[in-house]
Amino acid sequence: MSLISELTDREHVFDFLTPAASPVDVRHGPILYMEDVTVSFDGFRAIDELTLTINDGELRCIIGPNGAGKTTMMDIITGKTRPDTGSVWFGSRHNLLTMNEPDIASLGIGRKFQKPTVFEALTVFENLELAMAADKRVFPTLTAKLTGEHRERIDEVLEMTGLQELRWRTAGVLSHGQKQWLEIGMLLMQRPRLLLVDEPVAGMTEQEMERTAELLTSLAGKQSVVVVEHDMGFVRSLARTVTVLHQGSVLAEGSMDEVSKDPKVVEVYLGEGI
Amino acid sequence: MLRIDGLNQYYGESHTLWDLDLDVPTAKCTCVMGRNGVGKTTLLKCVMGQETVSSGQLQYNDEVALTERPVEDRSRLGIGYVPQGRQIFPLLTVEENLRTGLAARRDKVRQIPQRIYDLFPVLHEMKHRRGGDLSGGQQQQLAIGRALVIEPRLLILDEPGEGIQPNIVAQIGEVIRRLIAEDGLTVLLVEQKLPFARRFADRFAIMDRGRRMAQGGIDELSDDLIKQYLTV
Amino acid sequence: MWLTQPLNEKSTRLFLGLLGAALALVTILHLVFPQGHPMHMSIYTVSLMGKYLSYALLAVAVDLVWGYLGMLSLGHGAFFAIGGYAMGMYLMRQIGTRGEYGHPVLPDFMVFLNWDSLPWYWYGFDMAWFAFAMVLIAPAALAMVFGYLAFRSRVTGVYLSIMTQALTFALMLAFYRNEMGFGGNNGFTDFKDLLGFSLSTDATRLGLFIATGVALAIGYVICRGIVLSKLGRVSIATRDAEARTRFLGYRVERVQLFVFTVSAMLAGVAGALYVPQAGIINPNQFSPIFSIEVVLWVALGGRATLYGAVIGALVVNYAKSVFTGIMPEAWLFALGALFVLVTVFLPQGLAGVLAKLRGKGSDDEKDLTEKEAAA
Amino acid sequence: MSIRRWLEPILIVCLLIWPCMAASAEADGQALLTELAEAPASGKAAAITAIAESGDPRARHWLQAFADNKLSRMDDSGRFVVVLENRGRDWTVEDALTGEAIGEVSRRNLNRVRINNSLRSRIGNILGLLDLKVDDPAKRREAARELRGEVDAVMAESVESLMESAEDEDVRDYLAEALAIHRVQRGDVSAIDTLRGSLSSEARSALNKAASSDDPELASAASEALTSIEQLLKINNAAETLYFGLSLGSVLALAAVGLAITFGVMGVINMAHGELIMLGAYSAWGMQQLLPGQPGLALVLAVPVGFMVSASAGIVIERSIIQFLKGRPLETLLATFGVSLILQQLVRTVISPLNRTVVTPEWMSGSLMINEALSLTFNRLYILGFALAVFAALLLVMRRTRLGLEVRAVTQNRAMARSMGIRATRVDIMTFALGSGVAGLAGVALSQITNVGPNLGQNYIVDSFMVVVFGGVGNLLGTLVAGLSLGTINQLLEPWAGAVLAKVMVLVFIILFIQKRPRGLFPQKGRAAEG
Amino acid sequence: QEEDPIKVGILHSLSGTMAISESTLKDTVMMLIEEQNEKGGLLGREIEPVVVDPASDWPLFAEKARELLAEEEVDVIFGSWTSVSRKSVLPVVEELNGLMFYPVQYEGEESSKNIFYTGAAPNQQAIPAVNYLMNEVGVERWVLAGTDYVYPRTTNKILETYLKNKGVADADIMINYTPFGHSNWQSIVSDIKEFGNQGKKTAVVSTINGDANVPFYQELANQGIEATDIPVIAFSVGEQELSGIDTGPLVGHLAAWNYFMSVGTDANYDFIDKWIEYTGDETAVTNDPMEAHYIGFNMWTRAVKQAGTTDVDAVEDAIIGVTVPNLTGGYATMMPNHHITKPVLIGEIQDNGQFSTVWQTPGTVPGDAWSDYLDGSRDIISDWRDPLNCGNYNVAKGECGGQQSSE
Ligand SMILES: Nc1ncnc2c1ncn2[C@@H]1O[C@H](COP(=O)(O)OP(=O)(O)OP(=O)(O)O)[C@@H](O)[C@H]1O
Ligand SMILES: Nc1ncnc2c1ncn2[C@@H]1O[C@H](COP(=O)(O)OP(=O)(O)OP(=O)(O)O)[C@@H](O)[C@H]1O
Ligand SMILES: [Mg+2]
Ligand SMILES: [Mg+2]
Repeated sequence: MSLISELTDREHVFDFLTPAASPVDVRHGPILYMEDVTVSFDGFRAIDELTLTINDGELRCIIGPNGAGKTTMMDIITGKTRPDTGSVWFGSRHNLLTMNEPDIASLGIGRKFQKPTVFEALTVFENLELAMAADKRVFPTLTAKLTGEHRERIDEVLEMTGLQELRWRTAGVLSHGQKQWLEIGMLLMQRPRLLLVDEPVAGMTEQEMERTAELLTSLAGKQSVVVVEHDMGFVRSLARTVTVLHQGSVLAEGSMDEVSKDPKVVEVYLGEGI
Repeated sequence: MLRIDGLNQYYGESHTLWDLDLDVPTAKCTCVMGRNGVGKTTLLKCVMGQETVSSGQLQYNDEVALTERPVEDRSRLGIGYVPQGRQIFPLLTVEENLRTGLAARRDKVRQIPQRIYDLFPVLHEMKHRRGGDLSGGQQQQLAIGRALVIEPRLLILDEPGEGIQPNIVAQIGEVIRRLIAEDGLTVLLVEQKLPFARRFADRFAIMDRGRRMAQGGIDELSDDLIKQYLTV
Repeated sequence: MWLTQPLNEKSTRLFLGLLGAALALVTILHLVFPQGHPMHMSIYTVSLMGKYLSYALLAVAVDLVWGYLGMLSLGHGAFFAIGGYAMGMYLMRQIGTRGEYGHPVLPDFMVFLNWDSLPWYWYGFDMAWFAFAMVLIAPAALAMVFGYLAFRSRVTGVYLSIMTQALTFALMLAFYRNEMGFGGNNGFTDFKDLLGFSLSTDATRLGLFIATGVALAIGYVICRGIVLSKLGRVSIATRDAEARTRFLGYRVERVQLFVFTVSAMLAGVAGALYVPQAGIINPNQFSPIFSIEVVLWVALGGRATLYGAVIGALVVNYAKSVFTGIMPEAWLFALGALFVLVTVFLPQGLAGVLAKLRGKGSDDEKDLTEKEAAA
Repeated sequence: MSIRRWLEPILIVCLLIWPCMAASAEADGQALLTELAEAPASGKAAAITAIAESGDPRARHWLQAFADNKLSRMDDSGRFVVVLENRGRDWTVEDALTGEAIGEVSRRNLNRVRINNSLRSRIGNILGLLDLKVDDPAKRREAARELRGEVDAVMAESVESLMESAEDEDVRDYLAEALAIHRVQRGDVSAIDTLRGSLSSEARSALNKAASSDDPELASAASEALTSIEQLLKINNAAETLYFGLSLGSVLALAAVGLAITFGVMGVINMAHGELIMLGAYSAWGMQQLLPGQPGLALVLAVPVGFMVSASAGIVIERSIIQFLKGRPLETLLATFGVSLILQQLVRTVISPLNRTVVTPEWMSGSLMINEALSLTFNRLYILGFALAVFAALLLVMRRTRLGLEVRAVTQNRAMARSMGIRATRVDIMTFALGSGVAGLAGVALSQITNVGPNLGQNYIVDSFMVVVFGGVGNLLGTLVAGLSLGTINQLLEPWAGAVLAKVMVLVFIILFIQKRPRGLFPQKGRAAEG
Repeated sequence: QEEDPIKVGILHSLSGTMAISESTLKDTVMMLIEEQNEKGGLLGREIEPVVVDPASDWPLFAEKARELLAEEEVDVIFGSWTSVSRKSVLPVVEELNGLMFYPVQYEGEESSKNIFYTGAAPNQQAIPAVNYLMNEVGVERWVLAGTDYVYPRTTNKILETYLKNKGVADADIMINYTPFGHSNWQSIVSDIKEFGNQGKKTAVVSTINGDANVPFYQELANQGIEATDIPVIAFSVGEQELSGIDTGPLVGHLAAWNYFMSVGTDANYDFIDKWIEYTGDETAVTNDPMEAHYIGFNMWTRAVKQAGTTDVDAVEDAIIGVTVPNLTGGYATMMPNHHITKPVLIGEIQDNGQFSTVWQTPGTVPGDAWSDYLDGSRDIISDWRDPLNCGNYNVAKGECGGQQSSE
């Protein structure tokens, strides 16, 4: 029915005629704005009236105990999970709750998953090629050509992620850590306005952690970054605002030092020691 | 407890482990380190029998040649395994996930030891939730709990702290130490995070490109070695 | 242009070369050597090969969606049959007054079931251009409607497979009904001529054979073009991690719909070429078992290698023709054993054997390296 | 009025006084039977009456044999014989007059005394009246029931007296109804009252006729009575449709249940599932061949045997093929399709391409009569119960036993399951054997309602996949609910859409339904399922 | 002198759904050939059977027919069962000018120069059966139940017209179609029961095909419908089908054929003996299509002898008018319309899977290619003799219909 009315509506602008993504409007401040978001699974409240804003160009760390709802929060932002109540805005123009995953992705929200997910049958190079910012509609994709510029970009990212030598390997045979890097690489190829990075350094050596931290810091400013991590050393090295989630809502917020002194945070999350 | 001699392994054409020797002494925690993709996980899989070995010896408990035993027997011999990437059974409930380990126990215990719930209260709380619904860290806890259900003599851990909140990571370390001290448990650990390794391991071994490059007591782990093998 | 890309590729050139050579050889064997000569190829064999080639085109269509998009369609026979019916309707209208009852408009089966006029959906099929257009449009329309519904709500995996099966099963039952106006169980037979050429002459048969070969070549190039394009890689990405592809900003359902529809159209063309050569189209072509068989050809030839699909279709159908003749009582044993043995011993299908013989690794990997080297 | 009608009173009287009648001079049996054999079609009735009238103690036996098509005459000797065994070229017979066994006689030598349906129903009436007097109350009741619609003017009186003397209430009711029907047929308005509320087809048939009669009073009374019956009928029809639906559904569910395990749980696209069902059905046939004359016992024994046969076949398939296809689920489609072709042709070559006869035991034929308009056929009732029992047992196995847990663990992550000490190979074998065995059980049940032949499996394979998927892959309960609901929908649609369209509509319904629930009725929910 | 053997093609499915019916026909022809060879062959030449398996796959029928005629160059084909397989083969046989004998009762509305129809046309089965029910049994209400394909459709159409001509009201005819292999008869049987409850004698005329019959009869029995209440007369249920059914519940239901295994003639007994010997199966049954092949084969050998050659055109000319004994004690003659004369028998099913004849036409009935009860074909006749030499001559228009007489 809706299809018919869509077809007969003269005013209607078909999706495939509209430009891929209209610009994000950040004149009024935050790039991401979540308010009173609640999600429950079979009665269990994974996110509980969460309110959170991320400013344009900000690098924000989110920490919190296992099961605090960090990944779920990212699921909501990227359209994977629909909240029961609340609102989520990207800039001041886009209501993310009315959009589906590809639309949100083409708005410029990129994501690295907690469990690395890459296209196992494709090579590292192809994985990056697919992630590249481009017109992702069907026919443009069919006729897309890889220009020199694109290649350079891919080479650049390969270098950044240390995967040059593996570029023709199928992604399925990579080790865990290598997949992590590949996913980060894919995120970079997308050139998103907002990066959601879930546990980027799990399985990385100290050195690599440093490199990752540098990378993320260098992105901040141009792009907004949200990082979830359990490695306190890493979070500290990013040295930005930290938000602590607990049982689906914000427990504390501030600099790393402030937060790590908060007794509640110490109790539920940090513990003594490290 | 476990002695590895001249281990070679191939993924199809590509030679991954090269003449690898490794000693895992009883009632000690041995930590294997190395950069991404050097073959740490592969080594552990060989011990568990998840990958086939092309040559070399795996001597368990001085008498058992592991390579001659079917995969299922290894857990019955008392080897517990926490793989990288959790590998829990996503559609089984948390409790059922734990119960899978009971098959390997020789003492006919058919109850999940209370100890595990004490260690990871969240598992008790979420007993009836499907494993796949848990958060990443909860899954990791489940994976460790599941390995402990069989009351292992040798516990193999592949980056166990990954994705787990700091206080629980510390707690896991503590428990490992306690088991080593009280029950004489042997631990083979793969870990990238130096502080953790330094704090909880007794011995270390460093791998590079499928070969073991160095080993020794954890205090012998020098900055030189770290620089040479653990940085890019 | 994405369509020219495969032409630069070695394997496609090889395929087209072989196909062209085969077409030429058959034509020569048939035309040059006189009847009775041991080298002569009878028109019976030529037609048989024509049918195999149309099956091969169908197999290529199935491989496109199964091998590269990960959709195991157990209902592609439906598109094949619809294309075939469109062609059949044209052929029926061409009979004109030469039917048993000599009715100028109505086909025989309508006359004796007392239809008094042609149903509306038969209009236009007396014109070749219309019928040929319908060969493409009808399967495409069905694929679009079905695909739109299914992909929109993210039906995947076995659910999709079984839905395609339900689709073809429902169509089969519907077409069996005489009220549908498609001749019921008997379908259409006794065709007279096509575009004015009598179907019972050898020349027309040879022409049909060559046309089928050309259609297969074009279909192959189209599929190869899609596979080699970025869209092809998006398809593979979709196959392996559909959700992840969405998070990269690809509208997965549209990619699926596009590839599925293209595949359905190719299947329709295959059906349309099959019908005049087989001399009959009936609802059996809609039967789920037929569609499953098509999948088997692809699997046997080697999934996700388009030429494998072609090999599979040719081998199985040739085996079927031969076995039903030389061992009528036991050919099912032979065919069954063939399926079992190939799966157990040749995991990559027959194409895998070829690839091994050529001493190379996975086909796609190699192609890429080649492409990279060329660039 | 034919001559038969005139002879009736004599016959009836004769029959009724038969027991107390002293054996009169023994009529010549040979003559009576010769008359029966040689009379032209129109004269046969008289010959029957003559036999019944003769008072010969063997008369009942002769008539019964005649009705059963077993009365023959030997060409050479002209002797009348009763055929005892009539299969093959030589038949076993006994002398009709002396009862002496003759043994095997070539069929060429036997000349059957021809009978047809109208004679048969005549004999039935005669024998029925006799049965009204027998001791067995069930038989009496049955005879009284059968009398409805058969009473005519000459019988009425005797039936009436029988009714008055009948002790059994049911018998009396039946006879009263029989009389009322007779009266209505004759145009007696007052009798309509008795028929009000009766659901029997004979009563309705009489009322229908009366409603279209010329007598306005009779017609209006009859149609009024009919409308009240219609109401009752509607309710009964609804119940009947529901039952039809459930029973069709139970067949679907039963056929699918094995697949719910091999495909749903293990992930093997088992195209040979249909043939495993077929093996079960052939086991039922085989058991009946082994135990001739005891079809019921054979069928009961076929349940374990069918399970074992199919389970063994399953084990062979698993060991020889499936085990090499670990991690390649789609290729199991190819291999098992090959297996299915081989099994079909094997049965065709070894047994026969023809269908085999599976006898329905006594206790499974007929129907359970709830009331005159609603009766539940036994075979389907049993199958419904059997299906529920099978599902209950399976659910128990999968939910409560260690095997169930291990199966699920192995299918979800094989390598890890083995590392947990689960013997994956054994689990595979047992699961596949279980799934196959259950398919065999389905086959045993299906042997009671459909052809047992090489194509049996083909007819169920598509539906089975449909049911499993509709219910949600991997969910046994879903399979049951899916089967039952699809069956019910089909039966609800069938009356107004016809069998073919109803099926098409059900398929379209499934397609549309899956749009709404892309993972079946009972989907796996949560993160894990979304991958 | 040493000559090439005469080749006889056998085109019957040995696998797939139709194998159940067709494989015995293959054996029948094999047996007849063997017998003929024992008698010294034909024209002094040996007969060689060429068996292929069209596997119940209709396009494959056409392909195999072409193989037989073009590659194997057989002189005659015995084959096909279903209408669609015949329709599929027909253009091939006509194009290559072959000769085919088709042994199964069918819907008529066809007459090909190259095909000889030895099975019954509707007027040799359906019409007499209905006459029997109407006149002998007194049936007034009719259920025409069939599988949804062309044979039942046509037959029912003919019967409907016929019944209406005889004054049966619309409301007294119920027509019902089911798909192939239909197995769930519950509601249909319940409807039939209801339909029969209206106070008039009711009968079911069944053109239900193949495997759907078993569940149908079973459901009838279970819902308590006996042959004495509502008899079913079937046109597609023969001894072969019955051999796979528990006949207990079916006793008394009817079938109309041109032959029953139980017919007590010597010719038939001999045939049965030979068949049992040939198959080595004491319980083997014979049926109507087998008799049709028996007649067809004998007609063909007779015609070849008359013509002195196996040349198709010569045999076609010679065979018209050939008369051979059938198995029921009469004679079958090949008519100019390529159909033969047959007696019509009505039989009741017995508990041993046999039919006992209850009625039979006094003489034989010639097969009518074009039904007199269908509008479209009333005016069409078929006569393959000169001068007409036409399969569908329209007497009203005075011209040979679409299918031109082939030279
Ligand atoms: N589909 C679901 N069904 C039931 N519970 C769920 C579901 N998805 C998430 N949960 C629960 O919601 C809570 C939040 O999960 P989430 O993955 O967001 O945690 P997290 O903060 O990312 O934790 P971690 O640091 O361990 O990754 C967890 O307790 C988890 O068990
Ligand atoms: N299944 C496979 N097939 C082929 N190569 C593989 C496969 N699995 C791993 N490899 C390769 O083997 C090497 C060792 O992998 P492994 O997973 O053992 O590394 P790792 O040391 O555990 O690394 P990480 O720290 O990232 O977990 C890597 O280069 C990887 O690409
Ligand atoms: Mg998380
Ligand atoms: Mg690793």
